[in-house]
Amino acid sequence: MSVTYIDAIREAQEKLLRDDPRVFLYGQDIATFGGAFKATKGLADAFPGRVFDAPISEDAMIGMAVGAAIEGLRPIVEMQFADFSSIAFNQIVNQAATHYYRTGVPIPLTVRLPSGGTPGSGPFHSPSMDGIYAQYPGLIVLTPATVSDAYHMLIDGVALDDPVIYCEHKFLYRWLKSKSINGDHLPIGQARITRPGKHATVVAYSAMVHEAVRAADRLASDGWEIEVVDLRSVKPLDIDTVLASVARTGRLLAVGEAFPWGGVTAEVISRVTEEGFHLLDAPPLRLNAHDTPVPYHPKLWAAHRPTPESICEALRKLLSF
Amino acid sequence: MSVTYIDAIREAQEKLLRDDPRVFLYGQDIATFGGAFKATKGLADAFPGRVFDAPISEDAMIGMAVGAAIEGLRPIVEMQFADFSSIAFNQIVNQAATHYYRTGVPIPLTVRLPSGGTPGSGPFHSPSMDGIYAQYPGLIVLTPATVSDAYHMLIDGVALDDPVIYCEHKFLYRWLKSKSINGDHLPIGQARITRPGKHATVVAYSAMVHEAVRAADRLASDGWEIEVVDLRSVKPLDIDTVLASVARTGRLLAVGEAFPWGGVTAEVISRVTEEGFHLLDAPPLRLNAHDTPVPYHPKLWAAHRPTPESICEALRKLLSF
Amino acid sequence: MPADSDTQPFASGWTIDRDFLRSTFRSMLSARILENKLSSLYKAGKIVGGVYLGKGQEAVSATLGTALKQGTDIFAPLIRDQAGRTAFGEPLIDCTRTYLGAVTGPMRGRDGNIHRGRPKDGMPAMISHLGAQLPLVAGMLFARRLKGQLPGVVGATCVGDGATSTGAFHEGLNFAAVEHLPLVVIVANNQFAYSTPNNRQFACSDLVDRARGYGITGYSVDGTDLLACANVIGEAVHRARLGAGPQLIVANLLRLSGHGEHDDGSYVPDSLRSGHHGRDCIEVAMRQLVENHIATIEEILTWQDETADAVQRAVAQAQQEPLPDPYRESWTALSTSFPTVPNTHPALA
Amino acid sequence: MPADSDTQPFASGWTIDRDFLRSTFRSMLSARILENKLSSLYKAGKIVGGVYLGKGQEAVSATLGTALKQGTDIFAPLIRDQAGRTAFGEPLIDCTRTYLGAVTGPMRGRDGNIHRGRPKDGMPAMISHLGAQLPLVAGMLFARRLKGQLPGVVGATCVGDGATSTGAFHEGLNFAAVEHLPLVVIVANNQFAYSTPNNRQFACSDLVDRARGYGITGYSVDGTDLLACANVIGEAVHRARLGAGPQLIVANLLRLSGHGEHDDGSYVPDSLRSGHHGRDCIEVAMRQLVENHIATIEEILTWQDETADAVQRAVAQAQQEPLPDPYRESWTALSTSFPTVPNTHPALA
Ligand SMILES: Cc1ncc(C[n+]2csc(CCOP(=O)(O)OP(=O)(O)O)c2C)c(N)n1
Ligand SMILES: Cc1ncc(C[n+]2csc(CCOP(=O)(O)OP(=O)(O)O)c2C)c(N)n1
Ligand SMILES: [Mg+2]
Ligand SMILES: [Mg+2]
Repeated sequence: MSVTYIDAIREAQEKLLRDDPRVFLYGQDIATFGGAFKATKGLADAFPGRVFDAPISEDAMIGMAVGAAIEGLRPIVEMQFADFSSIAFNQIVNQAATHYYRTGVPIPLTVRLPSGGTPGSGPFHSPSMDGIYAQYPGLIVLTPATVSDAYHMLIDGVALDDPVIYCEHKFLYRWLKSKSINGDHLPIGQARITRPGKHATVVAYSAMVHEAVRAADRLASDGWEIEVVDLRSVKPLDIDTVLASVARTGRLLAVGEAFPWGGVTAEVISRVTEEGFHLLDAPPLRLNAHDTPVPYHPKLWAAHRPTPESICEALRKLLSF
Repeated sequence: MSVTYIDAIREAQEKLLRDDPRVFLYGQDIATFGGAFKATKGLADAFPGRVFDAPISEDAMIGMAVGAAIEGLRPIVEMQFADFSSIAFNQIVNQAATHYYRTGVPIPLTVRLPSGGTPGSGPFHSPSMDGIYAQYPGLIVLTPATVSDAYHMLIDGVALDDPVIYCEHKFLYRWLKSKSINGDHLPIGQARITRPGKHATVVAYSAMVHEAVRAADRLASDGWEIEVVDLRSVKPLDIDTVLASVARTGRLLAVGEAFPWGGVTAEVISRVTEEGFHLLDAPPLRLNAHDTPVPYHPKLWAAHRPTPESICEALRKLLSF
Repeated sequence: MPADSDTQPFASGWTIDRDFLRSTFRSMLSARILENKLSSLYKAGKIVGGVYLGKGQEAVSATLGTALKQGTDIFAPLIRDQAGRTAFGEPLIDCTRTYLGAVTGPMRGRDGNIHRGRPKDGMPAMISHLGAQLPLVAGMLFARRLKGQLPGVVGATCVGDGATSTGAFHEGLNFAAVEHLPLVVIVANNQFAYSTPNNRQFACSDLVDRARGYGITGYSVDGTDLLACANVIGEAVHRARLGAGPQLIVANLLRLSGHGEHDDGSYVPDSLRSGHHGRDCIEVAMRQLVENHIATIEEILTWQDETADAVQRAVAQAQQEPLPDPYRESWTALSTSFPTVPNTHPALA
Repeated sequence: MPADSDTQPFASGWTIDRDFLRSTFRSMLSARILENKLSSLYKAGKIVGGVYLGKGQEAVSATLGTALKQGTDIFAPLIRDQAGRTAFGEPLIDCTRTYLGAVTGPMRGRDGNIHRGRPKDGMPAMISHLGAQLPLVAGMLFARRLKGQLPGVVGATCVGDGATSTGAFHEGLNFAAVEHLPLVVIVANNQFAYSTPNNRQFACSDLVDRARGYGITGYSVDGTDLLACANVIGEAVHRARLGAGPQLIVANLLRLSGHGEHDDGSYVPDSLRSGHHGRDCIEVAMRQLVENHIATIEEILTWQDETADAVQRAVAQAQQEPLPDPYRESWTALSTSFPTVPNTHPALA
């Protein structure tokens, strides 16, 4: 018996619906159909009147969920793909994110964003919007990389009183399997040392954690011990764990699947250089996707984002300083 | 006779309409009324059939402008306030920005964003969205800080074949005056050394350039010579000029008015640490706005963004390493 | 969750009584006097940012506010709804504190002017983005249904003619229609959106023609006529309360001020100002009240004095109160506080 | 810039001729055969991502494509418009190259499947976000007007029932109405948006009821009936060309496939499938052509063979062609290239 990442997301929602009467699910095709990725399969049947199909109105979907959150409910809204949240952008960044600061009334809304690339998904079904939403005050941005995190962080995220952007990686949906849904259950806001090491630190999140681990495995045969830190949440960002790791390794590579300007890797590096400059034995490096839309063709797609090869290459450069 | 920053924007549009029959202006209340900030005053009269009032439909405004750009025209779209572009977000980042990569047909569209805070403008009429748009491949993001740049960069931006996000700072509109509209006319993509110095480099853009210069002036009385670099465009980012400055000063402070997570200051610092680590004699520092919506009250607003005082404080810290 | 009845219009049994009209009129008067004061404060430089008035729109707004029940219903006011706010029960002091930025106000200086509310008391605080409150109110109603608290509840919001062009308006209204929610939307068609006239905003002959496309009931009303407003808006609210689904009311009138107090509204042609839409609804209402023996001139003058006093007091009080202090400001946009985390390195664990 | 005539419907003088129907039908047939092939390729794992078919919608789509003039008009196809694309003149090879990701195709492997187009030839390449092409086509028409090239031009796009719920649809159609642009919008109401039925999408009795709210002409048509489509869609295009402003056509039909080829569409009830909407428009059209002596069975069989050949060739050719090579990819999203700048330090200048 194994559990996939998408199973974990489904299980978490099932548990939330079971345990918390304030929770309801809202999204396109999520009721009878169970969602484009089947993340809500069977839940409409199991929880009548708690799972609703939405019209193709992303802006209204979030607007309505903010209203429901004001009323004390805990909506979980599924965007069919992360990109479609661009249509709900105003409601997310201006309505939901500012509400607590302005009125003192928090908005316990969770937006599920099926994120990241898969072969053949193309420019509009692949981007990672973590670094966009994290720029806005008032949002929490979660980026689970493991089956257990997918489960626990969704449950913990829904329990938070603030709006949560839950970035679930589509590539991990069925590819990532685990024996059990229960891993070490860290709190939101805490990074994880996924793989201990001593020669360099790779900070990654979401699907890139697995590519980083692969790269680290390869370099291990050359005797390099690479530490991989999984950020888990990109806002809040657990810079302490990153700094502690850099303190041990003296070298930092930040890897992300998002576009290369700004974003998580820039935030990590500028925080580390500001707070831990003296810890660095070499220039901190960054590796992101190319600065183009995510291409459709699998060959282009595979080269658009960081790969174990390109991570190894960056690490070798880092280690050679 | 003096020219204000908003005069320069108006003059630039007048010149563009005069010289290039492909240019037209589109936006809410920009025709007879001349725009909420009067950036298009008199232009509808002077150029009949070239300046149009739009319905309150930001998404359609950009969608239509992309269509017009496909047809070879050069629309300049005024958003009434930068924040309202959140409603056009999909058309900007998914339609306009991806078009050239996908189809080979460039989109010479300019979106004017009245950006940044002024006292009493509050959460929805103050944000700076430069760091949001710069994350997207396919967009050029300009942030003029001077009267002459406001003029030349709008003209040069409209001449580019790619979509340009032109961030004009509302605080500078009438506050910033210049003897002449013609300053040194640098090309887009090149930063400017606004104030030469040798002890530290402050990288800033838009309204923050002036706050940085003020801070530098104050520290001058203590004998510190602070170099101020005005990025002018945040994408492309002229890291060479920044590196050359850091090579001379050994110290870097990046200042921005946007929210503190990610954004321009993070991009600058991570590019400098990656490419010029050895140039740094001290940890590079960052100064941004607070991580909350931009507050309404002038007292809160003034403290929300970097000030000459907070820049001085950061510089003293930087110089003390 | 009770099934709502069908969307067909029906005789709702709505009637207006004396008290309704008297109360509505008092709110109209109160708004006018308060807003005149706000305008002076703005012109004297005591209010920073902007001041946005509802002059000429008081009959529409106050009728809606009076027809709604504070404590039960939801009212999301927009730019020109001072009268509706007062009628719904918002204390004057919330307004003056917010405009003056007092830290004691509901927005604590963090947001200003018309961007105020008390969401937990059924009055959401508008964001600037037009149309955005529509789905939000619909969502509040949706939540009430899920909580089993919908029967007898109405949610309402106002927008302008310009706001009907937003995608948010469309998506929100369509959502409310699909869910058959008791949402009342008033479009105050004051002929202009800022400076933009109706003919650059829409091409239908009457915005009420939109109702059918959503499968909801639509009404037109003369927004300068209190009795007409009381009839039509009252009826619409009543029907929504009885389960007839979303109601769209288009009120025709004119803004008797600039867009904000920085604007002289000189783009409004004199012919419009001197025409029917340009009537001052307060004068019309006063005449209606007196002629129909609902109130006497003397009573009205007393109300006027009482309100003027109340406004003075609300301004004076707010002006004495503390302003926000950046050094005491928490500078956090989250209600959650994340503890700094312990070192998690396995080797150190 | 010529003033367009008013929005009133008028007798446009549109008549269908034999050639129109024959040509439309050939495009329908071609689309069906091509799409069957695409489906097999997908199921065989030769196409990555997804395959989205227009089965059951060919009459509507092809009629529109035939009524438009390539080289003059604008056509922005959506998900289910293979037939319209072919009718408008898109070569089969553009389709197969794009689905197979060949670098020779119009999207050069950078985008795939239905996200293809040749914007400079009047066929914009759709983005995924539903509704987004509406304002874009309107903008192309707006530009034609500014260039003095609008008279006689039509711009058209198709959307589904689900896409009518988007803000983009509303804003785009309203803009086109305000500008009185010759925009033809077909809503292919195939009863479902992915799995979501009409009653979760809108509450009006017929989507055509929306037309009046925009002040534009609306039509309903049986989308399974080629003759009806030719009449109504032809008329609408013709009227738009003559200056009657935006035209909204709601075509009622059923999607005869899943949402994409990964989906079996099992949520569509049998009663719908076996009802009138479930008729296969190709069978209906074939009968109509034969019964009205517009084409013979023999001709149709020949067309079928010719198309099957053409499809085979287009697939075979695309399969032989080079795929994109990440090492040759330019990896730039801008057409501008910014030179690296010289050092600008004043001390060094
Ligand atoms: C989405 C959006 N775009 C632009 C604006 C700027 N703006 C504020 S009020 C206004 C005019 C509103 O007109 P209308 O809806 O008719 O209301 P009125 O002011 O006439 O009451 C505009 C354009 C805004 N607030 N929201
Ligand atoms: C704005 C937006 N939201 C969600 C989607 C995901 N999506 C793709 S097709 C589809 C259903 C479309 O339904 P409809 O408009 O009726 O067209 P049909 O597929 O039935 O032809 C959805 C929800 C999208 N493409 N765009
Ligand atoms: Mg108005
Ligand atoms: Mg459909």
